[in-house]
Amino acid sequence: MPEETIKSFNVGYLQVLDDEGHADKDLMPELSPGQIKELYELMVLIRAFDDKAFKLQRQGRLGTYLQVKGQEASEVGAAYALKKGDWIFPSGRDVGVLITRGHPMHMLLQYRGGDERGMKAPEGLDNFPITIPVSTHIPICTGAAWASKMRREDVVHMAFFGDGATSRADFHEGLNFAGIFKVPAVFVCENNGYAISLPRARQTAAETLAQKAFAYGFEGIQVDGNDIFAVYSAASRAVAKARKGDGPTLIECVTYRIEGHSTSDDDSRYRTKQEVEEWRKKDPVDRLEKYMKKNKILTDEYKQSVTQKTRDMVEKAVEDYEKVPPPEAADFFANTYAQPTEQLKEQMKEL
Amino acid sequence: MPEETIKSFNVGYLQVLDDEGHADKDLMPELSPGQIKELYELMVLIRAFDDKAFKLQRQGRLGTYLQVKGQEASEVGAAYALKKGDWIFPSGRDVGVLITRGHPMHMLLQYRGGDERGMKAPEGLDNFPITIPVSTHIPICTGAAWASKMRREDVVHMAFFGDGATSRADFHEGLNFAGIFKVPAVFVCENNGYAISLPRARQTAAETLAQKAFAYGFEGIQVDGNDIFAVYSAASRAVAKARKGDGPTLIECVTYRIEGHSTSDDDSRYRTKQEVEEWRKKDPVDRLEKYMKKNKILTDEYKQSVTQKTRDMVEKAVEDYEKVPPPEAADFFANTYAQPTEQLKEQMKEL
Amino acid sequence: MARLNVVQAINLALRQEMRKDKRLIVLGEDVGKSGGVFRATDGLQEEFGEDRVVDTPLSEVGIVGTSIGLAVNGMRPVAEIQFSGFLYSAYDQITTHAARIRTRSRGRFTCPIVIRSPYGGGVRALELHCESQEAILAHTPGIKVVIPSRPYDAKGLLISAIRDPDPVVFLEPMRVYRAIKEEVPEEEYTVPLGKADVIKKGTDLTVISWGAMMKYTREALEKADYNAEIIDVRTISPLDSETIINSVKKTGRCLIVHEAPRTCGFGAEIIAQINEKAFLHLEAPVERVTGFDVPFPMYKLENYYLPDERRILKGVEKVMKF
Amino acid sequence: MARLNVVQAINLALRQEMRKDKRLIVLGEDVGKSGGVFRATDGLQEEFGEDRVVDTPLSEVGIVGTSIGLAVNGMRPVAEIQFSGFLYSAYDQITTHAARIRTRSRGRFTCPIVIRSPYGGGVRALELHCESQEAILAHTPGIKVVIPSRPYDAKGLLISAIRDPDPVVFLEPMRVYRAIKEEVPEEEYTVPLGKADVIKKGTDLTVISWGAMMKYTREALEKADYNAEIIDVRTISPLDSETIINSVKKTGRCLIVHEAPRTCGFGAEIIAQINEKAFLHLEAPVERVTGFDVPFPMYKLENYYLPDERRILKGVEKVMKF
Ligand SMILES: Cc1ncc(C[n+]2csc(CCOP(=O)(O)OP(=O)(O)O)c2C)c(N)n1
Ligand SMILES: Cc1ncc(C[n+]2csc(CCOP(=O)(O)OP(=O)(O)O)c2C)c(N)n1
Ligand SMILES: [Mg+2]
Ligand SMILES: [Mg+2]
Repeated sequence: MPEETIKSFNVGYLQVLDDEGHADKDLMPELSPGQIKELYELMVLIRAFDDKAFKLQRQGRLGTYLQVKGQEASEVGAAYALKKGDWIFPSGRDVGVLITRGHPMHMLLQYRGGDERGMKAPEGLDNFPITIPVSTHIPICTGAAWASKMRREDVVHMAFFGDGATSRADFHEGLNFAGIFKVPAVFVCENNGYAISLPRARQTAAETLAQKAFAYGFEGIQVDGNDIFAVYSAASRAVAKARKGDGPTLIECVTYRIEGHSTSDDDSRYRTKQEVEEWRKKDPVDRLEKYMKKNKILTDEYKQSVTQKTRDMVEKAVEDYEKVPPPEAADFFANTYAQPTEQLKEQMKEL
Repeated sequence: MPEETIKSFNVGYLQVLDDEGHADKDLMPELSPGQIKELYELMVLIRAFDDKAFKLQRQGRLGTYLQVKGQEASEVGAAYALKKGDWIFPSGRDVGVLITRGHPMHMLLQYRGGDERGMKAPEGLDNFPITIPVSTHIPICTGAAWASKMRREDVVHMAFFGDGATSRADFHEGLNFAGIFKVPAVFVCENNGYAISLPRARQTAAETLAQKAFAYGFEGIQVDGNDIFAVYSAASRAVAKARKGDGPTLIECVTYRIEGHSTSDDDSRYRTKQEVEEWRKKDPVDRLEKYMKKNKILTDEYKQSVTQKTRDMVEKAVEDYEKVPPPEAADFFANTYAQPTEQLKEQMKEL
Repeated sequence: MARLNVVQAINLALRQEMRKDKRLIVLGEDVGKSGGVFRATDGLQEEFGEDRVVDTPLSEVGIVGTSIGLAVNGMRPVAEIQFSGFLYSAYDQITTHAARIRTRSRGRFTCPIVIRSPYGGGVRALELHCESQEAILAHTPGIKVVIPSRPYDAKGLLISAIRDPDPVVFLEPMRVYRAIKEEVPEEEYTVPLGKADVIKKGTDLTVISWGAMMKYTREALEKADYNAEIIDVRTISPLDSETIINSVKKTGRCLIVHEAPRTCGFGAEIIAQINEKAFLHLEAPVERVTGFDVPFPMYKLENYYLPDERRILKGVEKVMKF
Repeated sequence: MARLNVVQAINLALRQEMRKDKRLIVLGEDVGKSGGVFRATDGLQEEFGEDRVVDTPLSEVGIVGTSIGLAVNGMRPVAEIQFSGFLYSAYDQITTHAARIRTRSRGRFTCPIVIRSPYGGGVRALELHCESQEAILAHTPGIKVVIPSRPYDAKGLLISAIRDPDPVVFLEPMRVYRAIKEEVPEEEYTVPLGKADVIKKGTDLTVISWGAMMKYTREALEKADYNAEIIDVRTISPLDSETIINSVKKTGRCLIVHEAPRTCGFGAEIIAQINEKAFLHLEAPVERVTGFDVPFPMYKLENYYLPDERRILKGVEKVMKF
């Protein structure tokens, strides 16, 4: 119908590593073998943590837990592109992001064990607490990034959210502000195929989520979210762009949630085993391993040592978690305001 | 940065009539001279109404009023593409839409005179009441359109809103639902350059508002909103598409608000006289007149008769408005619920 | 007659009304294929198809906004908001449109929607999954607010809500979704909106509650040494003041139990009305046992936050010993 | 000392605090170039530049959400919501984040924002431009709610709100934006949050109000035959219960005037507290003169909706003659 085209947009897609572990040399980001190992170890650690957390939940030692399995490349690859002093804004599934960013694992368990204190980021770590209401942390990320821009700091802010989040108010208004005020933010959408039972194709009629960035006047790109190099590459470039003052980027990581939505979900109601099996073949950890083997960065010994080391770290975290004394009721009175109100002082007596 | 383009989008622009009243024959929509006269008379009527309403406000005979002057082509052109039985969802400025759709003018004055009863659409006219909170009627339009689709009715739903509305939650969620459920809706964005004092370029970093449709997987088009033929043409095509079951369209009409935002606005604070003057040259009524003269549809006599007739109609509306008895307080008790609650029955006694 | 829990009773009500009324559609996040995160809509999509039981995008403004449009244009939508904590973002649509369309158009357009939402705490849920917003909704003229406390009422009240010509927010106490089973007639029946239920006659004091707290209040009262008249409010708005006032006039003493924060909770409104209409009958201040004025804590602390037997019985003592 | 109206006092407070504190920024719709639709931010952009006085998109979630982010990351945003009727859509951000960040992060992150918004009716405004939501906000733990009724307090309370370490919603009664002028010191001063103001001592009854209703209540009381003690609540949350209770203990009678709908209005909470803490001193039921339980009507009917002299005096009579 248009009579004259006044503007055109392209949605780009980036994959570096294929399912067989071949990397495209031209597209390969600069990463030393040591760094690749670091990425690998993080992914293995996160997977070990994730498996353990699931088991703890099944044993009644943890509350509802959202598994991240299958999404490790998206979470590690993006968060790894940040440096100390940068901020992250994670959502409920993003233990991978938090672990990459140094949030103590026993505190993550503590949080999932129903204790807010687990979300108190240690001083020096600008990890915004996990946000449960989907997408509502996005404008907060924009605002925090804006503050950094106002103070001319060299700080980048990265928000993580799912495909479902893109349908909500806060995504829209948060990204629009980010575009207008050109803030140093990177928006990482982990499109894991589902929002609980809703398949991505029913979430929005848009062909990609990346293209939603055009509505806000900045760049969106889709990447293979099970390809750690593609995610890292796109995230690094977006982070560099943000640091330069060239504004925000939306990165859509196409990945897959291998387990149910949460420990209370029955995914057989809305997807087939076969679909899950197809995606297992694209497993991000396996894929990186294949690459590392081919490139002689991974030996059997090394692999075994990583398995052992990460398992120990997770066990240690569980121990520490179970040693944390339970919170006290007075705690919630103390933290509602800087100073408890008269009402709260009175109510505290009812405990 | 993208390594592979997986999707491309083009934003189209449509203009049929230039500032001098030349129409592009190939693009000219099918309209008989009688229909063109009808469009012209509506635009003249709306302008007469608008001027009068402004004066009434200044005389204290009307409350806050939002002038539509300069946007007549956008409002008439779009609404004219509908047929009886279709629905409209207007926002605060859209008296032009309502008049085109047969909403009695004295009731529009009544409404602006602080009396909700003016928004009670006469039976048979599916004119949803004016919505004051910007953009909040958009998902309602989507829902109403969805109902028509469910019942397989031949009914199209058209929502009108400004450039400012595109930044809000309801625009986003309403259009996303429209895309997913492929409802028979047409979204008409009257981009009149400002949201009160905020220029369009500060509303969003997106180069056009039309491109926001891509985020929802359907078509967006930008048209010259002061060109009645372009607006009508784009609207007719969108309406026809909706009727066929091919889903929604976003139409961005690029127009200009010639007067202040409302009768309480001082536009000299945020724009220059010169800018306004430039836009006066693109006046939609003048432009159509030039075309009609060139094409011998408009004579001086005819023009005078239209001026006279519309002035009379407006005067009659003012008379009727001022004859309406004031609403009674009991009225708001009666219309809060289908049946007043016990609380309301009791409270009514306090009047 | 089958013994059903609250979720099953709701499911049955939806099913029966959908069979009767073609205009009725159910929409929300995960209500279709998955049958709802609590299975309240289980099996409905199989029976009524994808057009009438609709999985929507993750979009509360969209769900409520389009429901309003559906209702205005002749449908009877029953929308689910997955947890009432996510109702906040749709509250604008509720108060700006659902509650006002009748007035704004002087009855030309109306908005017969039902918004169902699991509500309240006590199930070790995540943050923002435990909210109690009945007072906010009761302060919103133009909508009705209903909270069943047991399976029988859940079915009967939901059918009434669906048939009501005005918007109804229907809050379902998660904590008793499966904790109570009782006989629920297979045939359809209604429980009227706007009527409280005197679930036990008594003479010493009136105890008022609603939602999940009803169960725990009843259980606590079994251990009290007094003969309490117990009232289940059921409809928060419009409130059945008459039943409450008559009871308090009789007993002269009253305790209110709710889990929402105390300040400006619905308990305050009940006290205000008792003050206005039963002042001379009162022998003691009306007492509130409520959640505290803090954000609902994560689950390690929720049992401190929620009124429990100890606090309820202390409240009883306070009212009786005054 | 200059005689200022409420808008001017607010403007002065903002200007002085911006001069003192570089972290303070003002943002909202039309606050910059146009100086705010009521001119509350007039001249600020000239003085402080576009980076500190920011015209935002038409986006209430965006305004409040980014303000929270700004605050969490060290700034002191003062956000304007153009009319409090448009606060509804941002309420999710307020309750979900602003009110909870301190608890959620156990003090690691805090949210010192101020959300200013013109509020209430009586100025022949459009629909949804006349809302009174103080009760809803007071039912939201984690935020503070402040409502000045006159220029002196407007300045002093706003400065306190800006310096407060927690989020404050600051509701500005439009109806008295320009209707009251009084001496307002040029130098900076604070009026403490959480303290009510006994604006007139009296013995016969206690009359409690806030916001615009304060002026009309005072004026009405001048025509009453009783010696009323008049209290301006000023901070709705946290409430200064002590001042109220002490007064009611002294007078034994109380009238509350507010323009929000009655049911679950803030009047109910005050009554509940009086019931709890001054029960034995009460000689009559506490009376409420309030808006009705209907959506705020368009302006032809607003004077019927709003409490006026006649209704206030009737309320006084009712309390006194009981
Ligand atoms: C505003 C809101 N609505 C609903 C929910 C319930 N809920 C939790 S996670 C989820 C799906 C999220 O999907 P997506 O954004 O794709 O993230 P994913 O879980 O796939 O990582 C839903 C509906 C919520 N937490 N917040
Ligand atoms: C949700 C909301 N926020 C703020 C306002 C106040 N307001 C009324 S009109 C307007 C500007 C609207 O701009 P636009 O959408 O471009 O429409 P226009 O007035 O230009 O026709 C604003 C901010 C409102 N009515 N609703
Ligand atoms: Mg997902
Ligand atoms: Mg505009």
